[in-house]
Amino acid sequence: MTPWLTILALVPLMGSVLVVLLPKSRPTLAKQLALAISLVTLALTVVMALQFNGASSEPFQFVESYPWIPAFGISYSVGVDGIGLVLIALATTLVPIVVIAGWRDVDATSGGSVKGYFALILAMETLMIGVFAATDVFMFFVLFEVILIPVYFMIGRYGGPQRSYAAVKFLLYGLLGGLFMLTSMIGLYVVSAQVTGQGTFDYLSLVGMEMDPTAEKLLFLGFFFAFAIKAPLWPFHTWLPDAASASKPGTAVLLIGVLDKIGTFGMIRYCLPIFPAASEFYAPVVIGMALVGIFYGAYVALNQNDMKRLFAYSSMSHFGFIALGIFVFTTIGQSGSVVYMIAHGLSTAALFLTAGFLMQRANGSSLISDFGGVNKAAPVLAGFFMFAALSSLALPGLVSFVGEFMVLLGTFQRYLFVGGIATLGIVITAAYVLRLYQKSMTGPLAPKLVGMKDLGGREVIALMPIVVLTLLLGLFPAPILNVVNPAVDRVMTTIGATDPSPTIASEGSGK
Amino acid sequence: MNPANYIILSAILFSLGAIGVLVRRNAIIVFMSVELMLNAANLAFVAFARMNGNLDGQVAAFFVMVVAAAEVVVGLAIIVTIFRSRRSASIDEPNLLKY
Amino acid sequence: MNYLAAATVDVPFTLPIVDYNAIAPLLIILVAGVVSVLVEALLPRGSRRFIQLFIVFGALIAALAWVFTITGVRVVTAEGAIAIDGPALLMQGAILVLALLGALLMAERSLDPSGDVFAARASSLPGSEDEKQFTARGYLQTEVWPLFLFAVSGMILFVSANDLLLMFVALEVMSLPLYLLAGMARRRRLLSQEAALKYFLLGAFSSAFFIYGVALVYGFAASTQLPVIASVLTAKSGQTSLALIGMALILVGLLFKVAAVPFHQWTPDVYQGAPTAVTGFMAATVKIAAFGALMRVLYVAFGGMRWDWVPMMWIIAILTMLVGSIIAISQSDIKRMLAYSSIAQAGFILVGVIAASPAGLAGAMFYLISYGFTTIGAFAIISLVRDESGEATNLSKWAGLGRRSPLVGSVFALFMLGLAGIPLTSGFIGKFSVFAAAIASGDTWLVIVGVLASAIAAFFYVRVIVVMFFTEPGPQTASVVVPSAFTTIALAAGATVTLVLGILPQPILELVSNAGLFIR
Amino acid sequence: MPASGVFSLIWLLIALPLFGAAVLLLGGRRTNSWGPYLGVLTVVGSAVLAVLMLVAMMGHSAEERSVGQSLFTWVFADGFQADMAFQLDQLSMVFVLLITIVGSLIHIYSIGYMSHDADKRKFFGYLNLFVAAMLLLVLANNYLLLYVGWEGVGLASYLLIGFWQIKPTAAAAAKKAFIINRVGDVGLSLAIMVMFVTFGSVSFGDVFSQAGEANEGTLTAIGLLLLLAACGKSAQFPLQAWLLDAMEGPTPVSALIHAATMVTAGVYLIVRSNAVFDRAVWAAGAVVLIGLITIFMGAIIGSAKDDIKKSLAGSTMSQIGYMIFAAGLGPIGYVFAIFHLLTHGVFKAGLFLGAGSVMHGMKDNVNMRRYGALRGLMIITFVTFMAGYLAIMGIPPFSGFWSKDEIIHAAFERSWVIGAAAILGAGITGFYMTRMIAMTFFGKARWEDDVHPHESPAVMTIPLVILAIGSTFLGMALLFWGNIETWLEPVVGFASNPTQLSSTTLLAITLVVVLIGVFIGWRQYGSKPVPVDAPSGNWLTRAARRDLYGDLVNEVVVVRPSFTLARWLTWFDSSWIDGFVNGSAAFVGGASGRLRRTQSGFARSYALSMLGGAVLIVAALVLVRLS
Repeated sequence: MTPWLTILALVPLMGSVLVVLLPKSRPTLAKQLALAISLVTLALTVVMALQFNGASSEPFQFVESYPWIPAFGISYSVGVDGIGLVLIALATTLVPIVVIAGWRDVDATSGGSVKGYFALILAMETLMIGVFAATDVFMFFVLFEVILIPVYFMIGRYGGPQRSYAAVKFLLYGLLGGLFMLTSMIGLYVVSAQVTGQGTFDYLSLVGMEMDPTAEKLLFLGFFFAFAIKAPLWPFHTWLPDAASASKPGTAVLLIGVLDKIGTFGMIRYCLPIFPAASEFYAPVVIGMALVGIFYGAYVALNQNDMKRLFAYSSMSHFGFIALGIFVFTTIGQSGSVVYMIAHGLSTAALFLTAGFLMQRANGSSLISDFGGVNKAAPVLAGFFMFAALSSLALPGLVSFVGEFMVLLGTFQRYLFVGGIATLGIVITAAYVLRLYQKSMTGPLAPKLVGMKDLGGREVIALMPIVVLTLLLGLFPAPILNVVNPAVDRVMTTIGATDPSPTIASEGSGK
Repeated sequence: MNPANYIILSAILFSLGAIGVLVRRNAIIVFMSVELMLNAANLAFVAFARMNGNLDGQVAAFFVMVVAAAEVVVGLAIIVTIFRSRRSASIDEPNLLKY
Repeated sequence: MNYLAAATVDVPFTLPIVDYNAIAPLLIILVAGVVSVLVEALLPRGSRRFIQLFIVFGALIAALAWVFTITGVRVVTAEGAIAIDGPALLMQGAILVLALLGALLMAERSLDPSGDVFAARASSLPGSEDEKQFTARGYLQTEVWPLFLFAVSGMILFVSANDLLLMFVALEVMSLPLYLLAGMARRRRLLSQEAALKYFLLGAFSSAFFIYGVALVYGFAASTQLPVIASVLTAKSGQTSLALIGMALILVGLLFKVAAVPFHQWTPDVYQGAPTAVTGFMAATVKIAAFGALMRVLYVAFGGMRWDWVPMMWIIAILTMLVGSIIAISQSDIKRMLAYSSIAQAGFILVGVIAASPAGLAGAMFYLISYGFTTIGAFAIISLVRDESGEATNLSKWAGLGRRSPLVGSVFALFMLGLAGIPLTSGFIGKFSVFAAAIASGDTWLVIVGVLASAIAAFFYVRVIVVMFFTEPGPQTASVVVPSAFTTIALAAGATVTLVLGILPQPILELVSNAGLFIR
Repeated sequence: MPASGVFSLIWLLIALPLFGAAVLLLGGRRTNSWGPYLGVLTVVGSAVLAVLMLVAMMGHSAEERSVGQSLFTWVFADGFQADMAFQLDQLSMVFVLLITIVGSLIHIYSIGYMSHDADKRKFFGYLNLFVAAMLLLVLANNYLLLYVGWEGVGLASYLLIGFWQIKPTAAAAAKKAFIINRVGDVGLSLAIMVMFVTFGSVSFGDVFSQAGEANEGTLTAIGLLLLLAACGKSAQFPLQAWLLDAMEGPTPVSALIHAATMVTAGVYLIVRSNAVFDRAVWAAGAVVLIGLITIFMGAIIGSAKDDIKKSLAGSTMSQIGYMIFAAGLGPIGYVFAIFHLLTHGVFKAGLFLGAGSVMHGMKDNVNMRRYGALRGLMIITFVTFMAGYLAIMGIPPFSGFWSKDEIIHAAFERSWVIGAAAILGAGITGFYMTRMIAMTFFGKARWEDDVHPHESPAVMTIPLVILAIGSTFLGMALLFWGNIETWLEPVVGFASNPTQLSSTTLLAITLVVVLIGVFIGWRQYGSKPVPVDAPSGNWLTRAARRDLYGDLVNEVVVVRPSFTLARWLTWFDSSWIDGFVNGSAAFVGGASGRLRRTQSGFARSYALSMLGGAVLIVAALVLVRLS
């Protein structure tokens, strides 16, 4: 059997090392190498995904397991289910896009090391693949924490004026969450040692382990806290606007588009199956947080004058939807959440990258008030911006709609009123997204933008795949749903949740 | 005389030494206060040796004396050095390292 | 008369049984120390350095090799005064390896333009004519080597002392040379001397507590041997007040050495004032030695009184973690910051000590080893960053250093991340081990405090990275001196171990858990 | 019935304009020269295809006229499935014809109207996108897919209203339209969810066949939610405010989207869901009420506006009110709702395009007070406009007569009160349309000096002529030749009760009321000179000029509170939530600053703390032991 996941993770890692080893005087070569590596990784992902058997009854595929730190029952174990697979695919898709889009983001004159930036991106790719592929809780945690470091450097070294503050805030917030998760994880290990006699971090052994209910609740909290910070859910979100506004667009794409998904991924992969009773116990709280987040994020976004901060708050609102779908315990909701994760990754990428191109043309300003009338001066840019905005507001026909609707439907299925209220969120989403578009793209051309150029070939090439994927998956989401649905079914079986059945059908069967 | 009284005496000596360390400024005297504390320990060792009926305590006292002598060597060297550079043996004066 | 008679009575003298094989490493270092003194006294100045280095490295390597050959030995020897067991050997080995790295740092001569980081003659007045002459003549310091060797021998003895009295002796053998070494900096002599004075006075003060505690325990148990104390404690379980007070005073002495709050205040001053090479050596090895002794005393002698000392140690551990982490935040001198960091780290190790379980012991030892390598590496780098006035330890001079010297910056960043306990560094596995042990022993809340303290601590480690990488280098930015092979080797070793123990810790984890428990 | 023959090309109906849109929107400026023709061609292609399908459909018996085509499973999860599948039945068919044929005409007209615009390919791309989305809306065989078309047309409408984005008002109007439509979409979303939770499916077939088993409360909820959706899309009270602003868009857009097709989607939705409304009396009642309110709101607003397009927009609201109203009447009304929708689609398109033609000749001035006496200068426009005028008022035998008369008739079948209200509405229609005609084509010329009115080119007038012919004859054609009642009956059902009044009496009353309206309108604006500056008018006029305060209400009730909340939350976020985060950091930092002072540098103070620590340890140990 080919060790697909290991190969997949190693390729960008080696690429990262190679890029670092290049001489400083050859920045273009570094970029080209990074692009080539990321494309190879993408190709490998595609080949791997084609071999994935959606109908398999195995919980994980492409499984590899080697002892790593046997002293603590830790192993190097990887494997993917449908959820992990699509998230890996998202990561490996976005990396080359970010590389192309960020081709000129860093140059030697601005003091940043070009090869460093691209090496960090590749290193991140490795970690992202690993974190979605890990089937050992410890390994997951390690990658979960380590991934903070490259992002920290990417924000802190290559970011905007507030980068130090943002980077430190990001790192400390993430570490704090991680440390609580560490405590819980150790607790889990200790419990597993008491239950099975042999402490283990193996995911499949931990799932379904009998635990003392109180302990389970406490352990759940540790994990959830880390994920809630990462995702970020209200009220643990304030690092995100700062991080987003201080980052380069490419960094922000990887950070919000992929990295933050680790939080929601963690909830569905770890919180629910390992702590089913606690998840159920805390579900109302989480749903409340998610619901508040949906509206809170949207309303705050309505009042932002900084584009990147706006996107950050908008993401927070979207993460509310994702968490909502996960914690309503319906198949549709959870499948929807996973689709939403992909969709949000794509739409975030589109938003940040177009906004990034726009900002480059306005001397780096990201203030909405500095823009206006772009539509006339740069119709292609405005067109992509429009598309990104529509993707963000979940226009039917785009993949974000599939995710959002499934989440809402799944929620509604379980909790009528929660679903009903959450649905109202789509109005405010439209309000802030279109307000942004109106203020930045329409009307007379802003003085700062006089003489601006429209998007060039490279920029269009970077954005086009996102557009195509968003549309294609919106109209034909089967590639995602085919692999995600079985995985979600498994989660539902593990936690012992059943979907509510339609009233008519249930009455019919009752007769 | 009850050997326990020697223990009390040693405790008093020890306390005196400790207080001496706290209240005196001259490094030499501070150092001597520490020596007083060591000697309080010696007294306790000897008294306990008597009470316990074995010689270990007495041996210990000799060890402590030797150590104290070594400490004197090192301590005086340091104090003298600092006296040479500062022209003062006050331990409050070297106060560059703080916070 | 009686006395005379007694003297003439032929008391049968039994030769004490000494397992020379087991204590050979100690003897090697001690003998080397003595030889080193003789070299210093007899040989001409010019040839001393080479010979001293030969002796030092030869002795360290020989002792280390011997430690390797006697792994698995578990004996109590020298009439019950010395215990050679798994943990003792492990910690001896660790001390020896770290001492090797420390020696490498101290042997470095290409950093300071005048040739050495140590004062040509420690007793000479800073800035005096005397000193200038010495410098002009190119006299270089070699007295540090005998002191160094004696300190190492003290440490080796300290971790295997099975008798409180011997432990006291070891404590002094270890400490006295360090007091002197702390005062030998070539640059910033006043700071160095002040450090030495403070270290000495407070060290002496703490050892007075220690020995008085020993006296009280002796009064209780009629013996200073740890296993005997333990057995007497179980026998006389009703009336242990004397032992209790004695233990408290002994702990004061030991906690002083590990730099636990509230006995920590010497640490920042000494770490900052002492020559950086000495600080690195001391930070790494004294911690191991002191914790080794602390754990032996607590587990072997006072294991039966666990319920007495655990609550107290809880409070001390919490205070140590929090105070160390919090004060470090506002430090602007990097050596001082690392001193507070070492206080905080002591707190984390105490968490493992408090677990009082095999896992806790193993975790604490792993932590000590990983901390030792990381910290020695960090100080090695500090010794490289210099400006015209010597080492540039103020953080403001580190601005943009990582951009100017990416390699040095990255390695230092690695050390900082290691100390912060980021996964894939040894610091993380260390923290994980002690926290795991603590939770398994039911000390969950202690771990939660530890976690909070780690988060606070992360801030100042990370701040160094911010300064090095995220700020633009300016005119005040210090430059990085290219070191000779000595420092380079130490640095490489520190970095490698920090990384390897983070990624593949299994061999060392096996080592620490196979070391087993202290022999009783 | 599965699709075969020409019906296997149902997907192509949508794909053709979609392809056009894709080419035009992705092709960029280089398509500017030939793009508009491609846009026209694809829509005409769809229209031809639609006619072919009509012919094929007429060849089948009534029961076999509904054909379905399923492409693939679209969204699915355990227990949920929505297919990418189409259903072409009699109802869809008439819509497809309306959309493609009127769409084609408007495309052709736009070639002339937009000939000078630099971004015309974009315009045609959007129009094509609209046609595709609208076709998807009416062809979908399940509610979720319908939703795609539903928002798709909303998007196209948004893009087209804001087509001249350089005008801030246009951009604002576009945004407003989208957001208000989104409120309606919430209704549709929730309706779909209720359907799924109730029936376990969202396809038309499953929902309608099981509707009888659901309890009335559920059906009422679905009905009301669908009504909310319809209100949004069809600009019915209380979500009417966007339509008037939407007139910022180019006039062909107003004709196609904001008169003929998209705004009628709400009617389609309600009629399509007849199985639900038939069993939800309260929901149907609400539909009638909303329809009635809007009839009058629209009419009153239309009577007061001086902007010709806004006046027509008010009229559109009012006429759609009629359709909604009819749809709420149940089986007696569905057919006529659709009937009126079709005739209205044609004559209102004609009126809008006529208005566009006038504006084209008047340098894009929309103020009717600046028109006057144009009948001689724009003969074709005038004549075609008159056809629409007569049609909308319901003067026999123009097409509006037949459809409106049937609605009024049906209203009387339900109750004379709503019947009377419907007649009154028709009277006001007479008033405002006469006012429009009088101000535009009669009276004295009130043009500004630099305006030189002229007739539009043939490419614009030919569609006008075709639409005028439609306005004249379509009603008769559909009623007598097309048998619209029997055509639609298999889908929507049909029932009729005799009324108390004979149809002749009703007809007479209606005509009299309309003529009274015409008379008042003529007396006010035709026989007297029209002042160039509007007189202040009475309170009703003033209110109507301000859209009956619709914007004010929205502003006060929704917009301002939202922004206040947004500002407050932003403040809360930075001062409290982030304040807490930064505050804890500052707290630790402050603690650090204070704690480091304890490190005084004096060895003796260190010794004191050691001694204190020792004492405390001893004391603690002893205390623990004693306790």
